Amino acid sequence: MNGEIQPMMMVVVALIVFGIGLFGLLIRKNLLIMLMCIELMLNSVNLCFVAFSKMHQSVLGDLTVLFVMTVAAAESAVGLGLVIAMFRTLKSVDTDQIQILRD
Amino acid sequence: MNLSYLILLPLFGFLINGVLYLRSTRNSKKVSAELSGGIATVAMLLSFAAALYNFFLLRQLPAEGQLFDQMLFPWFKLAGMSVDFTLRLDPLSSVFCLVITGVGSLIHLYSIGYMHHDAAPAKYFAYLNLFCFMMLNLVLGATMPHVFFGWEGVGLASYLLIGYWYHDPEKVGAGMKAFVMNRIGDIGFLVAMFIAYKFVGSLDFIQIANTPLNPEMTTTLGLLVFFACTGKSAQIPLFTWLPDAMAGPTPVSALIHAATMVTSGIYLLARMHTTIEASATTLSVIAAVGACTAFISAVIACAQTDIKKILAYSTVSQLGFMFVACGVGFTIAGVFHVMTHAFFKALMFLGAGSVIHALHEEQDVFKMGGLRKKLPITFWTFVAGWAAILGLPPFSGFFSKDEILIQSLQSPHGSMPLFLVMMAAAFLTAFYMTRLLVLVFLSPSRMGQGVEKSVHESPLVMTLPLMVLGVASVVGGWFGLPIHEAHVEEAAGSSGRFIMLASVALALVAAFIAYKKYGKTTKVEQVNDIAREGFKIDAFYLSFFGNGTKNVARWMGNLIEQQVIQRMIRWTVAIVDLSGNLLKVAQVGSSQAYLMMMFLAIFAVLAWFLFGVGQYAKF
Amino acid sequence: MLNFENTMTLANESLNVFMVVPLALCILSFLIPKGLQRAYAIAGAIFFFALSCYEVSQGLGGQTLPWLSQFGIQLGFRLDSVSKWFVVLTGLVTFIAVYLKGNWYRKSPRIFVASSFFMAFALNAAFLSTNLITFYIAYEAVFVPIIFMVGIWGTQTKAASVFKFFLMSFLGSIMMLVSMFYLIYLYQSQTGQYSAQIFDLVQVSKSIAPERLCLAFFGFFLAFAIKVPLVPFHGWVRDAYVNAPMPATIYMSGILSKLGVFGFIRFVLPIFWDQAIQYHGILVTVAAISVLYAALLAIQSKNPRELLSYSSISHLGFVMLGIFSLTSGGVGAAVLLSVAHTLASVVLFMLLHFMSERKEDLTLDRFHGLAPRFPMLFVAFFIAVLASVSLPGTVNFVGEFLVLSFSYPVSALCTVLSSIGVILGTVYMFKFYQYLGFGSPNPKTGAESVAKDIGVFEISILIFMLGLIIYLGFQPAVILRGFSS
Amino acid sequence: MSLPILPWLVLSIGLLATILISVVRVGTKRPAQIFALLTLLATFFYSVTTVPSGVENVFNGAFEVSALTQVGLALFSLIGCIFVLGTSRYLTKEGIHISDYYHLMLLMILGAAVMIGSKDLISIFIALEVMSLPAYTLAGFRRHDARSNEAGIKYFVMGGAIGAVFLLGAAFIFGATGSVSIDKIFEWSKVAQGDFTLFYIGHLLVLIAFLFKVAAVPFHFWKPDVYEGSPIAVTGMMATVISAASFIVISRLIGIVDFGRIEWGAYAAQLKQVVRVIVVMSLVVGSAVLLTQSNLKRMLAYSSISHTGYLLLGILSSISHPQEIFSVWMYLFGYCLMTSGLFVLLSQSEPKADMGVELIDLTGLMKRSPYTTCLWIVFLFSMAGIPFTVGFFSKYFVFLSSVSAGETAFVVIAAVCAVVSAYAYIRPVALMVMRDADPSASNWKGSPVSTVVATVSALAVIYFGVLPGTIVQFLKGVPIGH
Repeated sequence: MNGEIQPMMMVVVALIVFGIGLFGLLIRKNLLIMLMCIELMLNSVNLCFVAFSKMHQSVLGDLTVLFVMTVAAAESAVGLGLVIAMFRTLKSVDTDQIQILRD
Repeated sequence: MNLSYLILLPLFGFLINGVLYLRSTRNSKKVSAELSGGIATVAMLLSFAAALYNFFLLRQLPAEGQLFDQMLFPWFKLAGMSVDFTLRLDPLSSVFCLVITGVGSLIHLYSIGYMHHDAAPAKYFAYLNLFCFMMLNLVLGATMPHVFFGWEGVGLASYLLIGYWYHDPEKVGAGMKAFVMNRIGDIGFLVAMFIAYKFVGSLDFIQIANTPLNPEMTTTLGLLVFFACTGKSAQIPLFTWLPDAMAGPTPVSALIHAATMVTSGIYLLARMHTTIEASATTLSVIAAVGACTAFISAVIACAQTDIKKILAYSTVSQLGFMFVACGVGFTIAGVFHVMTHAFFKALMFLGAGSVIHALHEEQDVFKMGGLRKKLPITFWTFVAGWAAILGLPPFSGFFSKDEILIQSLQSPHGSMPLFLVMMAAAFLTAFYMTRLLVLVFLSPSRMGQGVEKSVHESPLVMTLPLMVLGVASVVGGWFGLPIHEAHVEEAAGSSGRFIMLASVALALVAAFIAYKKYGKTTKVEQVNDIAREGFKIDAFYLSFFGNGTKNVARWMGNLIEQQVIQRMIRWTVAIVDLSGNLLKVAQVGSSQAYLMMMFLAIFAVLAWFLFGVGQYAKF
Repeated sequence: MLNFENTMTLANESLNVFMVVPLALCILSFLIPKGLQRAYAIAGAIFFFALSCYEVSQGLGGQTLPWLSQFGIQLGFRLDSVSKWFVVLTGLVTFIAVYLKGNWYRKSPRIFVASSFFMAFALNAAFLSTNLITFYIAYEAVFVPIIFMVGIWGTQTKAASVFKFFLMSFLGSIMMLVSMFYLIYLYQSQTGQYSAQIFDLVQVSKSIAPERLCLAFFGFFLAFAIKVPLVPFHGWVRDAYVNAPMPATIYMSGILSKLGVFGFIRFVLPIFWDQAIQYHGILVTVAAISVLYAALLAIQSKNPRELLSYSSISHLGFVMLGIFSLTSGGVGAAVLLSVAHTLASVVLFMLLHFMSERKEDLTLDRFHGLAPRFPMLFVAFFIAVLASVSLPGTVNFVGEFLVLSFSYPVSALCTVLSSIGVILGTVYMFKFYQYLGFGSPNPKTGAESVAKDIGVFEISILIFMLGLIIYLGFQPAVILRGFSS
Repeated sequence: MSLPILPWLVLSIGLLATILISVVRVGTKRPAQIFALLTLLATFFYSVTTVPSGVENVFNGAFEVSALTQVGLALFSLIGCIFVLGTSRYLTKEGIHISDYYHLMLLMILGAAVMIGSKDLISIFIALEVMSLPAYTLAGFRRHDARSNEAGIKYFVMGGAIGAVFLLGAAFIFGATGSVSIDKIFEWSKVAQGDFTLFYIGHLLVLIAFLFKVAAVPFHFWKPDVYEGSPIAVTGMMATVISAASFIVISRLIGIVDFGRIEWGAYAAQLKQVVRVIVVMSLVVGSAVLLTQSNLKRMLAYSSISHTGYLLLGILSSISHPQEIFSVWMYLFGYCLMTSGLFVLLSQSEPKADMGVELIDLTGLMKRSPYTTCLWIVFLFSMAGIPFTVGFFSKYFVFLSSVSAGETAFVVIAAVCAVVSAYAYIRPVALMVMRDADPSASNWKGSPVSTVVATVSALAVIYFGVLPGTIVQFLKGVPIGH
């Protein structure tokens, strides 16, 4: 009422962002964009943590965000490495190229 | 009194001959018929001596207690069922023992000559001794399982001897048929034993006789026992094996399929006569079956051309007479007829054997004729047998057969229709027997040139038994049975005397007709095919039961086993395989498809969950 | 109630001999050179058989060794009047199995000998265990050597038959295992402790409402019905018996089937007495169907081994009829008939092996006329056939007669129907014998023409086995004594 | 001096030392291998010699040192040793025998070791990523093989997404309870009132993340593909270390709530339903699809899916009967033992270029190398659960526990599936024993060391199959955290 954003609203926004990330992950064929979508999902969760941190008046959530960001960075590094390796072999970063393993 | 020698001697004979035979197969030296036959015959003669000795010892016992039990060893004992291996000698079994060992010894002796040229006489004599051992067990056993032991044992020996020349599949088949039909009858014996165990609690004959049962069970028990007897004694419906059993050596036919084994049905009925006679239904069934068998097989016998087949059907017919005696409640008369029949039928078979031997295995009566001069001893002894079976006084058959005829009318269970059928059967008997005699011995010769020249009378070992049996056929009926005397006077009533005269007259008429018809025969006679083939009963059994079983089995094998059970197994495997392949479909290889499915699953879980917990959370 | 367990005195404490000796022989066999394997195996098997007989003659007994006692898995062993016969038979069958010559002594003989002794070990462990889990383990362990035997030395379509055998048996036994868990759980929920000892579980089953044990009963029933086998659980039998090498067939028909019989006696009847009474009608019907159905299949079969395999099913149907009579007499008779069936079928398979060594083609659609060429062999064969059709004078008759006598009072119809199996048995066994033995000998070719009759050692084995059949036929008290109380 | 985290420290220091030595001695791989081996041995030694009797919380309750975690670490380091020794020849052959392999492997083990001790959702997440990131890398370690790339990327994409799911769940739990510490959440659950919906969702999401790691159906799609594409040594580590660690965490996450309380009854019932469905699906898919596979690694993937089913059955019974969790530990122990042995044997194959090891390559192995065949048979029998192998007792206790927990119907389903999968395990045995070698079958040649390692594993499989008493007794006595 006083103009301050309600924590639950933040959570809803975070969920929407999560959904966007998920949607992107599911429909985009480019691996780099998929990587970014995963980052988006992780960041939406960060938003969540912040919101709940605010709700509970606790710093735990804020702290967690820091950890998550670190991990996300490491993850994208690994992911990029894998994508590069793939590009070297297949000359492509399209997920349609990687359907050899099946059944 | 020691009965063990009685049965052990043939057993030893069997073992010695068996070992001799097996040894001969290793060193390929034939054991001569004289040696093996000598051993076997001596064993049988000694056994006969023991039987005779025991018979006289038994006679010395008081009339009420003429019974002797000898327990050899306990057989089996389990949870209330206890059976011992016990030999029991009483007047009934002693008569049978005498017949078996007496006629048996003669036939053993005869076989030495008959089997002289056989490849392995030791085997033959081993089987023959085995048969006698089993037969003695059958008549001496004090309990049903013990009798069953002998019962199956004689069936086995019969199988082995019918299929003795086993390189001929037809003979093998005949043996198999005999054994299987006997076993069909054995089901009756087995179930009778189960019933006896259930309702009497013991399988000892005395216990069974002394324990009153309710009427249904008495009837059932009696009928089951009778069913067993129809198998062993070749009565309707299980009589078709006996004519085929003639595939065996002729002495075997004489011993097993005329004198002894086939009469074990009568023995069993006599042994269990208390139970049998306690039920009028059982009695009438037995009498009806016996009369039908007697008549039908007599008709069939009239149409046969094989000398042994004629005798075989005659045996079936005579057994029918005996069963009628049992069926009208005069088992004793049946047993008496067993004894006389043993003499004259064994005699005729041996005579037939002598003829066949002389004619080099020729069995068709229309290819014989005029043998009276060539085989004088055989002829005259055969005539004695013929007179006996016709029931001409004073031959033995007259006493036993006429008593049966009289009883079939006069006994409380007898009746006029029964009597008339029996008279008809007696008439036919006289007819076909005369036909046989005439065709073989009296009519002009129809033998081939080569055969006719080489015909000669058999050696002494073969004619001696013929002569002994010929004498027995004449005098065998004069003394009656030791257990029998009480009934003789009854037979001498005025109507009885009339029946005697009538039957003798009838026999003579039949003999005359046969003589007129066949006395001048010079060529093969055209006979009714239906009758010759035994009214196709055998063919019917073969196609209905034999092929029926085969077809059911094949149907089971193809349809149930292959199409249902094995297919069920295959289908189970196929279903598992198919479901594996179906479940594999989801594994499309695209990571985004995987992600899609995973997240759908997550949403599904969450949705279901929230809904579900909401349901629970209400409380 | 059937309880053989409590009335016995425990004298014999050295039961582990029954397991240790075959296991030692199994391990030792890897050290023996290939050429000596057969001699080693025969000597070892004779030693083992003699030792088994000696130990059994020392009296009944029981022994419990700790293993996983905290979970209720002890090594509990007990030699009672049921198991002692099966233990002796194990020794005997092992001897016959390793005695037979064949390609198993040419191609990796070590594995064959080791498998045989391992089989003896597992069988004895199963026959002696009083602990359900120990029993189950031994019961499963029996698969292993069979799989090896069929797998390595079997014929043509061996793989399919191994799978069929293994999967069906495994399905049954794992259902039994689940049922065992249920029983253990019931015991545990009542007393707070784990126990898989049969005595404890019998107590539990008595204190539980019968309907709660129905499914567990069917678990056990399925396992043993597949093992015995009872129709319609017999799908594996024909292929396994036909495609296995002869020693494996002898094991399967001679003693593996008895494992199922034994399981019914040892476990099903004491624990599931109420259920057995409840489903009595079904049980006897199944047994009677087994007798008739298998006999009919035997009649139509052209392959001697197939015929014998169906005849085995048929005879085991009689055994099961005895057990399902649910009387102590019936059970005693069933044990006697089991012994009888083992002796007869082992001899028959052994003779069939001797014959197929001498002549390749033994198809039962024409007469082969072998009897005059191998008289000794066919005399033995004939006696074995007589035993198989349970002619009086053989132990098979006494067994079958007693089984039927005891089952008649409780189920007359099924008993009478089963008796028809006796006729059918005569038909197919005699057909079997006649086609092989009778008729005119065919012209001989090649190696066949030099084939000789069986030798002295074979004859003495046969005399021993057939002598046993006949001796026990007149003195079945040797076995029945334990059941008279 | 008492330093509860000593084994973990040893492992971390060893990891650093291994990295350092590679930096110092660039270009040779031998030192890294030796250091990795020494590190693992030392870790194993310290973890088995210092098993505590109780539960010690360190780092402010964020980390737990107990018999369970200690034995878990010992097991992981043992598996590490097995793979370091057993697969070096394979790695050389594949051209991936480089120092980095050992660093990543040690890092993965460290991540797993930390994860099983973590009692904080955040440290669980970090440990999870420490374990997963090397795994993604290792999966794509055969850089020039498209299949390996594919495996790495698939694993990474799905793993990354599921990591976000875990984190979202953790956030929801944090939102519902105001804490990320498991102990504190447990305390909360004892007294909490009101609407738990947020917690339910969070709890389910974190559980699902780990169900993904253990490849429970329907979160199993990555497994067959990744298994097939990854190098055998890596697949082996994944199958054992990651699965085992994930199951320990699953049991911890299940115990996060005090199910004894009446308020949680509905939730427990519902959770059980979910797990039941997943159990049945895992068992059915695992064993039915197992039958249709011809690639050995794929087979092992489906086999591990079916093993997941059995393990979840144990977890299921532990929801209401916490003391039955020991059956899961026992199963994991046996599973790790036989799976690592099997992968070592698998690494002995010499596959044709660019092709996986097919079932057909096993034909006639009995003739070619009887000894290896015996080892194969031991492991396959153990997989099938034949007595006298540890696999039997693994199934034994899970089934017994589940029957005790009243899940008899599911035990019956599991038993039927066990028969189906037994068929699949016996089939290779049949190929090896019954058939003559197929001309196209590939060669099998293991280094003596790998054969020795496999032999030792096989002996252990048999030893614990005959005498499981000690280990079961020990696992039963392991104190249960929550």
